[in-house]
Amino acid sequence: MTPQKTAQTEEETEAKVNDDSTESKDGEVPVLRMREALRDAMAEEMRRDEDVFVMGEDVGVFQGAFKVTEGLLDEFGEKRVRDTPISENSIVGTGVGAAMAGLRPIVELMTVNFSLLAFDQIINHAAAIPYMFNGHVRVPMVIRMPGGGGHQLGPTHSHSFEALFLQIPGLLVACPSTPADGKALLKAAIRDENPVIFIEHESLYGIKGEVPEGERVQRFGEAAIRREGTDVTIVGVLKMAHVAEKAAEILEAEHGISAEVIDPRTLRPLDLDTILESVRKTNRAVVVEEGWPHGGVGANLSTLITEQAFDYLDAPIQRVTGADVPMPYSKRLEQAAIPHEENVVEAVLATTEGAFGNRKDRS
Amino acid sequence: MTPQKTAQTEEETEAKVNDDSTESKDGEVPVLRMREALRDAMAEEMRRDEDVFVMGEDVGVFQGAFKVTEGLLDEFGEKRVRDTPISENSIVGTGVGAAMAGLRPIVELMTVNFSLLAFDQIINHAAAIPYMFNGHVRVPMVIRMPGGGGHQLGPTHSHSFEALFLQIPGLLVACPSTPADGKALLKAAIRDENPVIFIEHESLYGIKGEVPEGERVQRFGEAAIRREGTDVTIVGVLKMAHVAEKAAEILEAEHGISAEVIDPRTLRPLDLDTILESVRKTNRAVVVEEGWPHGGVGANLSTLITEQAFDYLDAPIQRVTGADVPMPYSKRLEQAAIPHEENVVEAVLATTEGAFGNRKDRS
Amino acid sequence: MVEIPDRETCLDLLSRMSLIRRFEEEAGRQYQRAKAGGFLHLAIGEEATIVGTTSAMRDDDYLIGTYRTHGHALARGTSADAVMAEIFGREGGTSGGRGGSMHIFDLERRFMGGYGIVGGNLPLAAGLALASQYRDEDTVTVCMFGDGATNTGNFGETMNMAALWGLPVVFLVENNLYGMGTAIDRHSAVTDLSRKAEGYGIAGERIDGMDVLAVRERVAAHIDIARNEGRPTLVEAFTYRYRGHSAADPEVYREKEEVEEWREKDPLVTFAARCEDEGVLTPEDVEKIKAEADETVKAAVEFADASPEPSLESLYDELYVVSETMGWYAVDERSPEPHRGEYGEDAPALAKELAESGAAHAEDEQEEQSRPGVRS
Amino acid sequence: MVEIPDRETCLDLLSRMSLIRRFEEEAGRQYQRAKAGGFLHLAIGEEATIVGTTSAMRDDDYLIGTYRTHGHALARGTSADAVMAEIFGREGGTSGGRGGSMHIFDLERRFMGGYGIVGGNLPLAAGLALASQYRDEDTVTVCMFGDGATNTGNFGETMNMAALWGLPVVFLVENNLYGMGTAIDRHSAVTDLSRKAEGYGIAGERIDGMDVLAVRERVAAHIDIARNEGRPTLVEAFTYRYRGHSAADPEVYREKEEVEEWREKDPLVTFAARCEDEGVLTPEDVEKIKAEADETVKAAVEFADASPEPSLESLYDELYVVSETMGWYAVDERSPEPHRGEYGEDAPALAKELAESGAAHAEDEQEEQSRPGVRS
Ligand SMILES: Cc1ncc(C[n+]2csc(CCOP(=O)(O)OP(=O)(O)O)c2C)c(N)n1
Ligand SMILES: Cc1ncc(C[n+]2csc(CCOP(=O)(O)OP(=O)(O)O)c2C)c(N)n1
Ligand SMILES: [Mg+2]
Ligand SMILES: [Mg+2]
Repeated sequence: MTPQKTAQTEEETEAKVNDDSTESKDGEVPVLRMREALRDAMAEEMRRDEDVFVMGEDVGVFQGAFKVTEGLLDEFGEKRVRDTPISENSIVGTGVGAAMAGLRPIVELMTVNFSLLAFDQIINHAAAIPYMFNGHVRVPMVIRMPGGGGHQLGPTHSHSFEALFLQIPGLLVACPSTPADGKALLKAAIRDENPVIFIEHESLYGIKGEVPEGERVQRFGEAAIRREGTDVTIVGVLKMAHVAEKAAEILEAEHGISAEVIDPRTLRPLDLDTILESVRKTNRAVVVEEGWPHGGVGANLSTLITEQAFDYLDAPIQRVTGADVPMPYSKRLEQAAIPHEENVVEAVLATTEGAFGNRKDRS
Repeated sequence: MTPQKTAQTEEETEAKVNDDSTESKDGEVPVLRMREALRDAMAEEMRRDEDVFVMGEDVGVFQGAFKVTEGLLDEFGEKRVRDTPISENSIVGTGVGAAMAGLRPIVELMTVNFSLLAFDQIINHAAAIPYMFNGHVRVPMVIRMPGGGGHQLGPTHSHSFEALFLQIPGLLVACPSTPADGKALLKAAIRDENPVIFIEHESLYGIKGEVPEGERVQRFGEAAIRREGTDVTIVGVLKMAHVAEKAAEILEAEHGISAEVIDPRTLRPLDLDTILESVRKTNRAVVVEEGWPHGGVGANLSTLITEQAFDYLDAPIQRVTGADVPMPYSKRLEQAAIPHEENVVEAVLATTEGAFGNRKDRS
Repeated sequence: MVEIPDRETCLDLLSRMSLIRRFEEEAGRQYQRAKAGGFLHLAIGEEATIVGTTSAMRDDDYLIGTYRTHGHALARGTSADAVMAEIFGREGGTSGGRGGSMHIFDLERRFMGGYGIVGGNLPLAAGLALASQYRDEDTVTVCMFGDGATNTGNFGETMNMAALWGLPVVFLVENNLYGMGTAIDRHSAVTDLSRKAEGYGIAGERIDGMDVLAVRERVAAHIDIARNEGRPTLVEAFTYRYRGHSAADPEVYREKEEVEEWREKDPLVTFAARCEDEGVLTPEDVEKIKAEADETVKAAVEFADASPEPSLESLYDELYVVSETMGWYAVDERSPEPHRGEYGEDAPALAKELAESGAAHAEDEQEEQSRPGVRS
Repeated sequence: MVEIPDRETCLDLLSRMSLIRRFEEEAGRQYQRAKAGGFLHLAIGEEATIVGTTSAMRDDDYLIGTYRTHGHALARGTSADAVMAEIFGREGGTSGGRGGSMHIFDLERRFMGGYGIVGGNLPLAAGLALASQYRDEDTVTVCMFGDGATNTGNFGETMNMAALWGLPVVFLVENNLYGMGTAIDRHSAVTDLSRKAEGYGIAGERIDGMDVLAVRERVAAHIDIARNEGRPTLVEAFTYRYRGHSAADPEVYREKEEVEEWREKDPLVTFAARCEDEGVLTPEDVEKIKAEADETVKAAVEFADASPEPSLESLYDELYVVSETMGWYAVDERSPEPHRGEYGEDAPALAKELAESGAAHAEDEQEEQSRPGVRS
């Protein structure tokens, strides 16, 4: 981005931020990028509630490392859009303290990778405090952080930590894959009384999608069926929800297999019911995630599904995961370490082995 | 412990540390407590290799918060038994740096709970460095830490983090349940070229067990069959290995069910073969862990077993886990949040439902 | 020397210190009787630092501390009943028995918690102070922590943020010369802790933490700076704990003589003596205060003993707020077969056995110690 | 002003600075051509700080730095070929393409790594220095990091430990006035960073990071303290980066005029001019040095371009050392069906699409920017 271009962008942004109906014409649903949808969620909630504020490294003057907070400083000023030093544990801790006093902080950690420095405040403080003090105090805060691989950011900058956070009682964990969900879930997270880990995906910031205007607030614990199908259930998280959809298209077109694609949207709480209902119909399941294979999102889901729907399963659940290595920088190796739709297709074929043949002509 | 008593204890310890054959009489295998076995492992390796040293909060003058390093300062001096400030991330980081320069640090984190402060150095540094620098440098260090509940230490001090660490490629994860394994695994960990997370259980420090003398080094990735059986496989980790054994006794005595009990001993690498072999024989499995239910050790194991032995399973694998809450302090609530042998028995009965009836009279 | 205040104030200060002293002694005793579990960290010797500080605070100021904060809550006015019941793990405790000795909490008195993680309360304090600033309230946060906590990463991070943002917070180090068993000169390169935040732009002052009047005066001055100049400061109260780090500490790391020396500065004895010397209080006053403290503590034990154990059904309570517009949260509900104990007091034999054998001090040869305990 | 050294030294200093400058410029260009991925942080403007420092070090001293350390490796003598190949993600790179631009490493030259986590290298430096001390070696560790890193928890923790243990380490802040887009007075309460570790017992000195001779002289003095007095110090080199934080930084946070002002202190230009003024080097020398740097960098690009991509089979290599006495480690081997990509360059369409659309700057309206990049 060139400096000239930036100025322009800021003006445009300003317009959007100040009037979120500008893009809606003739009842058409506005199309936004993920980062804009998230920004709008924050802006709307900040307008609605004086207690909501944003805090994090480079969220203000720099407009956010990934431009998600673009325009917020201009509209809300330094008090409510706070640049912080590089002090992850204390940034989160300061948010926890402020939340205990009744404010509603949105803390941005520049990426999930740096959340490792804040695990103590997240787990031993944010998550534990409400329970430990028997509900006498709450921690209504949101900790936003983008993660994932695919940009050649290498071994320290490409983590997927959904599976770490979903373990922790006291936290809620969201992982939106579409701009509409991004906005609606973030609004819900901001209004929620519990500490929310809000995981974004760096590769999804640029995707566009229809975002209904106004007060849509997405309840946590409600999965989305992205595509209906009858032969196999594919569950995909964050970017992998898209990979799953793409795989479903290939399966339909090339193998005549009808896949149902589910995006859980939140991992804690988890809408297991929707997934189980689907599996009871399809009798087969594949879980796709970008994280490491051991103890991952897929391992958790696979266990939960198997426990609850063992008798409905015609084959063991297949998992498609990232490789069991720190993410290598080399493009070739990185791509090899990340799941692609072909891998999902393979996994589906493995789980449906022989069951349907090539049913391309069937429907 | 009274001060007088302490002096005495130190002398005794001295003797043990300096001559580890003193307790062996007439070919009898010495019986040691877990903490003594661990201490002996460190002492023997420190004698063997000048590069091995111990570092951590109160490991020296105080003799270790749980007395595991008792006597080491006296024998090895301040250079090799280093008390540190309360600086978890930097303690681990200093260990990583020293290991990169060729030393072999044993870092003690006073408890697993404080490891949260060191997650960045553990995951983004210790685990990533060897891979990220293509093997040009290694991080031969051990990070010891005790955890677990049962002492009413409350929500910030009772964590079981096996399931967090086992996710991380680049780490090895050990979790010994007997003094013999404690010693042999710790010796292996110290000699290993990879960074090892060595998880101890606070409730097991006092247990006694036979510890063969000398150079027994337990390979990582070899599970132990604690008890042979034919009807169901119970896998238990750390303290839960003991709970599993106890449950097996009850099952035998009261229900005529023959349970095979397996202690994986290391979770990364994991000896899945031994577990699978058992499950292929018993066709049923229960996994017992103290940690939280979501994304836990049990979820991982259950998925791995189901994937590999789906056709051998007569029932879904049952998990027995800690409750999905930060550990409450109240004794009653804490006990309710921790698995007991009765829960394991229940789980086994659920998985064997109707299969064997009460076979007490059968054998 | 600080001028002695009026009789009312002296009565108040001495009463609170006496209550803490008696409470802590009794808590230690009850712990030996296994009425309490976990760790028990007593503040005996540090009463002047605690009471001097709280007496300089307004009711709407925030206080936040560590795992050694029974006394801090009491000094803020939390009932001895509720603190003792929390230590006993009972329903009548400050957190219904959920938090225990290390995690006392009293929102009403703006005692924002004891915390088990060393250094963990520092950023929380910054957050509380940020809330005051954000809302243009003139409340101040006082954050108390130990000498050992000044070595944590949170210390530097939080000092910098507080100074950078001009947060109304007083950081108060309870320098009792040891972090657990490690003497200050073995854990901190700079032992003049009042200087430790200068590099972050925070001025400091060392004060006599054994003199309740000195603490009260100086902390008041620092609170004033925070309240009226919007500037954080660091106060180092030089103090001492007479007991071990926790209930089961053999104290191999310090000499008996050192403890004895410090005992001569006993904050209760010296203050009572001065009050009598200067004719503000009579020996009868002092006796009466002690007797009242005895009474209160005795009643607290009775209350705690009578208070019921939390019910097993309450295990999942308060983990989440389930709001109308939100989905369900009870993750376990949907998790199949969470087979775990529902036994409480009747925990099966092995669990008990292990719990006992595992405690760091449950060496069976050490019969003289009547209860198992862990050290840290 | 520091006296000018002999011709050989001047040639050496200028050569190394020129190489870094040219290398960085070319790396930026190659990044625009999408030859490199991820983030690219250039040190243009900071060459005097880098080369002045390394020229004061012995070959067996350790150097450790950040994600902005192509130049540091080059200054230590790592071949431009290997650094460029690492940036290209190729087998011939310092880490075979595993680490990338942020994670350059050269054990042979004791460049102990670039690190992507701000502040992460500080405790590692303490560990390296501890190893020297432990083994009674007189090697010193120089740890370089940014102004922003002084706000991390690691800073305080590590300063204290290094001071407490008298570790032979020189902490060197490359104060370029910004942590990413945040100006120093907006991120650090104390902006005189040389003072920032005083509270931990570490004396500091601010030096002119744009003057290679000043850096060389003062760092030598600090290394001497570390080597001979076994005492850590903190050096604050006042410097500036002429380029954005990373390749895709619109630099909204600073004025063009400020950049222009600093450009007048260009460390290469001013040093070359002085060498010429004082008659130590001729204009031809300077030209020749530039030409050689051009050559070296051109060759490096060719080398990197020709270097093969790491093979897909190498994905799991070097993750673990599998020793004889140990069990197996390849966890994946036993993990069933690890269905994932084996596609490399031929990654399926959607992945590419997402990767591109997701990059923070892959706004399709911004055609003028030829490659997608992310900012931080
Ligand atoms: C982060 C962390 N590390 C270690 C511990 C274990 N621990 C509990 S108290 C303590 C000593 C703290 O000393 P200090 O800060 O001086 O406080 P004091 O106990 O003297 O009041 C330690 C190491 C802990 N609770 N938290
Ligand atoms: C712990 C951590 N937090 C945040 C980041 C993202 N980040 C990368 S560089 C940077 C700024 C660092 O500034 P400074 O230390 O001054 O170094 P400079 O880039 O100016 O050389 C930030 C915030 C990171 N890499 N690590
Ligand atoms: Mg102390
Ligand atoms: Mg900088």
